[in-house]
Amino acid sequence: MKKRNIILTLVAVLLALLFLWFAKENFDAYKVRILNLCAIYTILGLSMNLINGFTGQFALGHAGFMAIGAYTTALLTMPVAVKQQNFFLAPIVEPLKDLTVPFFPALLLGGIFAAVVGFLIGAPALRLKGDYLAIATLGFSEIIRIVITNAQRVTNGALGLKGIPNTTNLWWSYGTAVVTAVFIILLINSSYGRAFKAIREDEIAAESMGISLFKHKVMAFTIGAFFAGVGGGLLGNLLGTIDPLMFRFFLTFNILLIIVLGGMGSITGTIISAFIVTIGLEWLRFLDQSINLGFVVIPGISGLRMVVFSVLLMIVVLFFRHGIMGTNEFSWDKLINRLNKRPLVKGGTK
Amino acid sequence: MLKIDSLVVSYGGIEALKGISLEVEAGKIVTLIGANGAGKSTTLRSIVGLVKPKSGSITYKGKNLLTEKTQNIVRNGITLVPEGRRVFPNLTVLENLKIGSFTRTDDTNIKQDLEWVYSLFPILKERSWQLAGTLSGGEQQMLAVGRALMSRPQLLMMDEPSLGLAPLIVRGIFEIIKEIHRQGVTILLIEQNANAALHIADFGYVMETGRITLTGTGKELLANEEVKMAYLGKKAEK
Amino acid sequence: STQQAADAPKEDDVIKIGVFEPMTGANAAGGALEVEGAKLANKLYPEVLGKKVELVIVDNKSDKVEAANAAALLVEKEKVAAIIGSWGSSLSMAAGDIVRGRVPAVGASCTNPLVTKGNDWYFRVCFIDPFQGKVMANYAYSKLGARKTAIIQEVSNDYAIGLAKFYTDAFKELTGDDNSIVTVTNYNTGDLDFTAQLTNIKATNPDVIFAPGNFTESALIIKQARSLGITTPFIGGDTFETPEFVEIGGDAVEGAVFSTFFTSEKPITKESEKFLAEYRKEYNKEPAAVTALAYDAYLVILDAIERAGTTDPVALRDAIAQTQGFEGAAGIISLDENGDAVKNAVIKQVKDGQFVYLDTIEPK
Amino acid sequence: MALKLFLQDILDVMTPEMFLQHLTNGISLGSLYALVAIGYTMVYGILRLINFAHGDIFMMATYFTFYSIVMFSIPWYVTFILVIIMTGALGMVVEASAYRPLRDAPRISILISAIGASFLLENLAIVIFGGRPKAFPAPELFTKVFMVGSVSVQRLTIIIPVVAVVLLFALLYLINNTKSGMAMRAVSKDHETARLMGVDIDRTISLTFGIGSMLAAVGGMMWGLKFPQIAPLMGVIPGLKCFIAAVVGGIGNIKGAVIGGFILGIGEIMLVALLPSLTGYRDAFAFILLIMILLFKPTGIMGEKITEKV
Amino acid sequence: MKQLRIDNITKQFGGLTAVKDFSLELNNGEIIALIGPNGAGKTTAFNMVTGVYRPTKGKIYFKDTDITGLRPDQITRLGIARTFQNIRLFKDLSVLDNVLIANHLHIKSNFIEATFRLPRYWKEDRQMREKSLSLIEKVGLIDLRNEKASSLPYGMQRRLEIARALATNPEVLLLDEPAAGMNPKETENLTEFIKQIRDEYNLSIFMIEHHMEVVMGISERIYVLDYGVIIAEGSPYEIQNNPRVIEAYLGVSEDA
Ligand SMILES: Nc1ncnc2c1ncn2[C@@H]1O[C@H](COP(=O)(O)OP(=O)(O)OP(=O)(O)O)[C@@H](O)[C@H]1O
Ligand SMILES: Nc1ncnc2c1ncn2[C@@H]1O[C@H](COP(=O)(O)OP(=O)(O)OP(=O)(O)O)[C@@H](O)[C@H]1O
Ligand SMILES: [Mg+2]
Ligand SMILES: [Mg+2]
Repeated sequence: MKKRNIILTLVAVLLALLFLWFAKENFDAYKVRILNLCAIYTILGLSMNLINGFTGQFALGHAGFMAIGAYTTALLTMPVAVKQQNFFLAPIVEPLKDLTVPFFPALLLGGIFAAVVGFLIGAPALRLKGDYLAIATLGFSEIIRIVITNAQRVTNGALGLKGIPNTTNLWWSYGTAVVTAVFIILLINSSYGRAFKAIREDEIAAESMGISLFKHKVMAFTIGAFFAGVGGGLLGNLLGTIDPLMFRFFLTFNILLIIVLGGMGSITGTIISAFIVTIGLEWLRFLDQSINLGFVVIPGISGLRMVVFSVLLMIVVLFFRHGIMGTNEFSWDKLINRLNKRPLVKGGTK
Repeated sequence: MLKIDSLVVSYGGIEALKGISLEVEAGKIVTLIGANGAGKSTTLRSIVGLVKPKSGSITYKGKNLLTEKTQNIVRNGITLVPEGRRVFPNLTVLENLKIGSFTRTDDTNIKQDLEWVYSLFPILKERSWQLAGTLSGGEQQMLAVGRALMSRPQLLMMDEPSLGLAPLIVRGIFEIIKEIHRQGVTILLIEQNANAALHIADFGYVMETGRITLTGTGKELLANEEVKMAYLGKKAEK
Repeated sequence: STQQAADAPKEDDVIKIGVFEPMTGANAAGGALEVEGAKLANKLYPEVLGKKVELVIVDNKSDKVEAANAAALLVEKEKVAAIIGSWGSSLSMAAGDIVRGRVPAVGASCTNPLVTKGNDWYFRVCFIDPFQGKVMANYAYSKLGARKTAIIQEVSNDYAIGLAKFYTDAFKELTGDDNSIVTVTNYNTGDLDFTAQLTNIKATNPDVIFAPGNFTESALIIKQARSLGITTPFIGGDTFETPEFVEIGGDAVEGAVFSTFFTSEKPITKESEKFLAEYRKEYNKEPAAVTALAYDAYLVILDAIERAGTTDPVALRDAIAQTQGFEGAAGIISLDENGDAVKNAVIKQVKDGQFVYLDTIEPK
Repeated sequence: MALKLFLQDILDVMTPEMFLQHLTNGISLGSLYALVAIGYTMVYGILRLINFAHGDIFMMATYFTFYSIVMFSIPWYVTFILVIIMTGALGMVVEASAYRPLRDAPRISILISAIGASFLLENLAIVIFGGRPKAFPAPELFTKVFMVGSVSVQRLTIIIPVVAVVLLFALLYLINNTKSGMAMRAVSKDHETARLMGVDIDRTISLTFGIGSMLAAVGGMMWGLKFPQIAPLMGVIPGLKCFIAAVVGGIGNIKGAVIGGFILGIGEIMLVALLPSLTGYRDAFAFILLIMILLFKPTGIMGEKITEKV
Repeated sequence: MKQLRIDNITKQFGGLTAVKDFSLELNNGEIIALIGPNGAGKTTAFNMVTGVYRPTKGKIYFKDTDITGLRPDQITRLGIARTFQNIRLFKDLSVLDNVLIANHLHIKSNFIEATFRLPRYWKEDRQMREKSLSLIEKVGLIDLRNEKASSLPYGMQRRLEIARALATNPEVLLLDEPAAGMNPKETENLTEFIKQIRDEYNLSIFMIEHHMEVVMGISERIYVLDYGVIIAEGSPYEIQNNPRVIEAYLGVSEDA
């Protein structure tokens, strides 16, 4: 039983690798970009799911952590000359001016810096609960953005940054996504993960079982912030340009939407949903353009795409209230059983 | 008055009721007893329309209840004291009692009934301005019973009304049941304290894992060996 | 694939030009104005090199990530020959890395210097902030005789802070007084209440108030200033020139002065006249400057295709880069080494709810 | 010492007239926040739902007003009543389509549905009304300015607080002293038990939404009078600001919303007034205020203490 | 040495004094009970001992260490575990997970070790599982270990709550109305079960209960609380015959 699953998993991974290699060689830049985004949204969704889905803390600060990761990575990887060109209104502060480091350490530092800020925010904010926590974290994230807007000499303010090296490619984004997924899966299935879930289920009971709420909430929040920072860094280096407006709270909502559609507390759900949302939104673009049906041409209505997207979103929420996967995970056993149309044997060996 | 016929209820895949039939005659006290998870609460919840049965029928005074909404069932004179108290924590004790009479329009009688409930549970009067959420467990239970009485039901269904009450109050609760029964209210009672329940009941049903396994008058069931073994414990054996 | 084969020859008869604009989200209004211009141009000039020109309009949702996707879609899937857009410099910048080396892009109204800097595939038909800032500083100094300016800028808007910076530099130089900018106060995109900033400005008693920013906020600022009893003249940038600025501002914006790209009163070129006439006919209203600019962007591309005789990206890029003295609707366009247009600026004023021409300033 | 110097600095610049002007500005803005926050908080208090669509219903109300006055030339006093009714109906429609089907769903799904409804209204507005802003037709009656000493005051500055306070008391009466109000409060905690009391929860919630949306309509029209500019996304910022005001005051608490609105409005103005160099951080102020208050009083100024009995 | 010593604690909620000058001692290996009318303040007293509420006044000692005002998790770590009057299981998690979670407080590996399953964690995890399974076995839930906690019948949930509390390795166990919602038969079994775990795990047990069969059957000493004040203390026999207790709580003895 178990062996079969391992083999199946290995085969799947191999196929995925082959596909990536094929995509990298043969897909056009547009498709590659979308695939990259799928992976980046997966990372962001997973990190948010750790905080919201698994630990049950309704936090909406993701855009802020992404901003920190994106700015850190960008400022550390941009060539000196490009930085000079960017900061034409006010010169960049000294230590950053001549500092460039390779992508990987920069990305890591972006994550770490986001984690540090996450820790500083989480320590006081996680005393709050429910909607209060949500609005406070949303507030912190907006404050981060406003500080970035006003810190002209560090971040170039509203002008944003341009000419960030386009280092992010399929290997980087999928590599990171896999690392993130594996890390989070292992984490939530460890004793710490169980403690997170206990907090989600019942804080008072968890605390009475000797679990320090503060320590574990802050831990989940900080780890989530780390991966959000990494995701932000990847995104910045994919786009080649960032500015503070990118990181408005809409961005957080987008990620929230992904995890809710996928199912709060489901890793596979998040991954599936990241792909569906990203690709689906692009696919709907045909709605904005005029559609030629051969005999008539329906003129495109700009904005119709977003109307349809919102309607679809509502339909999915209305009909799959627990998201695509609920709190379940994909498993080979279930899939095979489904395929064989045989009911799952209850209490079977795990 | 109330008639249930081969009722089947399932939660997801699990069948909680596997086709039960029972009847409550007007003016009687009927009790349902059974182990944890037998499906007692599910039965009551089906009657008031909080769970939707898969099949079977429930009729009240000849009217089909299955198609009715909960609020209309309540308006028809059926009241449930739910399992686990379910007081409104953000309302005061007084408001909780008032909302019990939500469907009534006879204002002066409501005032009288309020005094009546206060006299049954003096502690509630003491706490009338306290938010119900901060009451002790037992106080909340009294409030839940009092709230149900405020609606002046014709059929009062109680799901473990003595849960968590001090012995003195438990006895009081059974007195109250007898008292409102004397006033002509029909009662359907679920009790873990099967001994006491069967003592006051006209009729009883024993449930086991979604089925009714025994029926009889209160006295018959009290005397039944199986019932003694399974539900009444040592004391009854003595 | 038989399908494709049948379609293939048809494809060759069409040259696609991408229009990459925000049609939803925060910048939807600006995007719509530019789309109008591009569409009108396409209607009037539907062919080049004997082929039909087709516009492919994509929505970038006022969102940087979407903008990059939209640009990639134009380049890769639609295989456009060139791209017009976008309103909003930050959105244009998102397309920068995507068009580089693939397809030339011509911005209409994106004035942030970073858009074209270091990217020889991005051009624009508008002048950039430094020039506009200088023009207004000059106007304030010499025409209004101002010696003290208060600035209220939209700090989260790259356009506004750029303009403010260049205004400040120029004004300080003109007055020779480092304290001639008496106060710089900020607001954020979407703010509605400016009374606190304005009350502070009032206390500094400036000769003129420079207010670069979005037209909606600017109109409200002036309106609130007037109701606080501030009578100081307001000056600003090209964003003022939208019908909404006057509609929302009402009486309050009477007398506001701003620099812009062209005027309908004194058509600069023949093309201006044509554009005006056609636009009025088509949309039954007065055009905004950015509409004319988007129109010009289309024309510049078409002109370059004609000169290059091909839509080969490199050839087309080089042809665009060589644009000199091209007569557009919004003035005569010559592109400099950065790909930015060098052209006259026009100064206008709001009078009786209309934009009235005051002066033309030549670049030096 | 440094603080003293700093205060001295402010006092040097700040004349008493200026201070009064700032204060007037603050009250004017704060009362508007308060007015909109009332509707927000009321819906929240009853449904325990951050109604993200509230700001968009508010936006719709301003468009209704625009079309009624500008396109159909209906006099403003008739328009105001019409708009209140129409917006109330719109709110009920939104409730019936986006929230009612999710009555027993997890809270987060309802939240997403709310965000979806908000997106939908915004995008519909863009498609129907166009993305470009329009000028709100403000009757001069409301916007006239008069001078009190050297302080200029708009008539609205008087009108809005009065409207806010009147609505506050009306709403308090409705919620605390009527049967529907009691039903609303019961529904807010426990749908199932409320049903057991004979409360028709669908009707109650629909009513709540209707009233909340009518309040949004009043807020929207006042907002339009003060900031005469309407656009499809105009509801986002008021939505957020007034939500903050509601949370500062203790979400769900109507009096708190009014207090929160005033604190936020006056605070924002005073920040810019006293610390002009920090104007770029004005929006951050709202959040900093929010966070400070929550850290010291985790349920807002007047918020009910959540005493979860163990 | 006393396992638990409560020294004159008082708790006020606004104007209401729920518990007033309450003192109590629990000896090693003892089972004691706290009874009293509804709303007397019993649960409140528990909440103060376990750190859920902070006493307005007074001190609480666990084996001579002052634990007043510590957080619940710190107190549990020291060796006091509890169950709740209204069952508070981790509803959506399995029976096994519920018990495993209660082992977490003793874990020495940090989250990195745990995530990457480094040897120390590997060992700890195995021990946790063994211990949890044996506890589950003990409370008779072994066949249901993979079921969701919320799908268990009420009585089983109570047992699971006790198993979960035991998994924290307590020396003192606080049980808040363990027999509530059980029928007399089940109550009898529970009584046996409590005795059994006391002996097996060498516990001192402090419980609140309204079922007199349980209280009188197993407690060595009983405290009676009324309106927040101790009105009696003594052996079951003494309490049963104390007129004040009969008046306030038990009522005239009649066979119920
Ligand atoms: N919401 C639910 N979801 C899934 N299963 C449920 C749900 N409610 C009850 N059940 C299951 O249905 C069965 C019957 O439950 P019910 O609550 O009716 O029993 P009961 O006789 O009232 O027991 P108790 O004495 O514990 O109150 C049990 O197996 C229970 O686990
Ligand atoms: N958080 C709180 N806020 C206000 N009052 C409270 C709070 N918690 C408890 N009380 C009050 O304190 C008193 C004691 O409550 P407690 O729960 O300790 O009673 P109890 O003895 O456990 O009763 P029961 O046997 O009914 O469970 C009650 O009157 C209750 O209303
Ligand atoms: Mg039950
Ligand atoms: Mg208790």
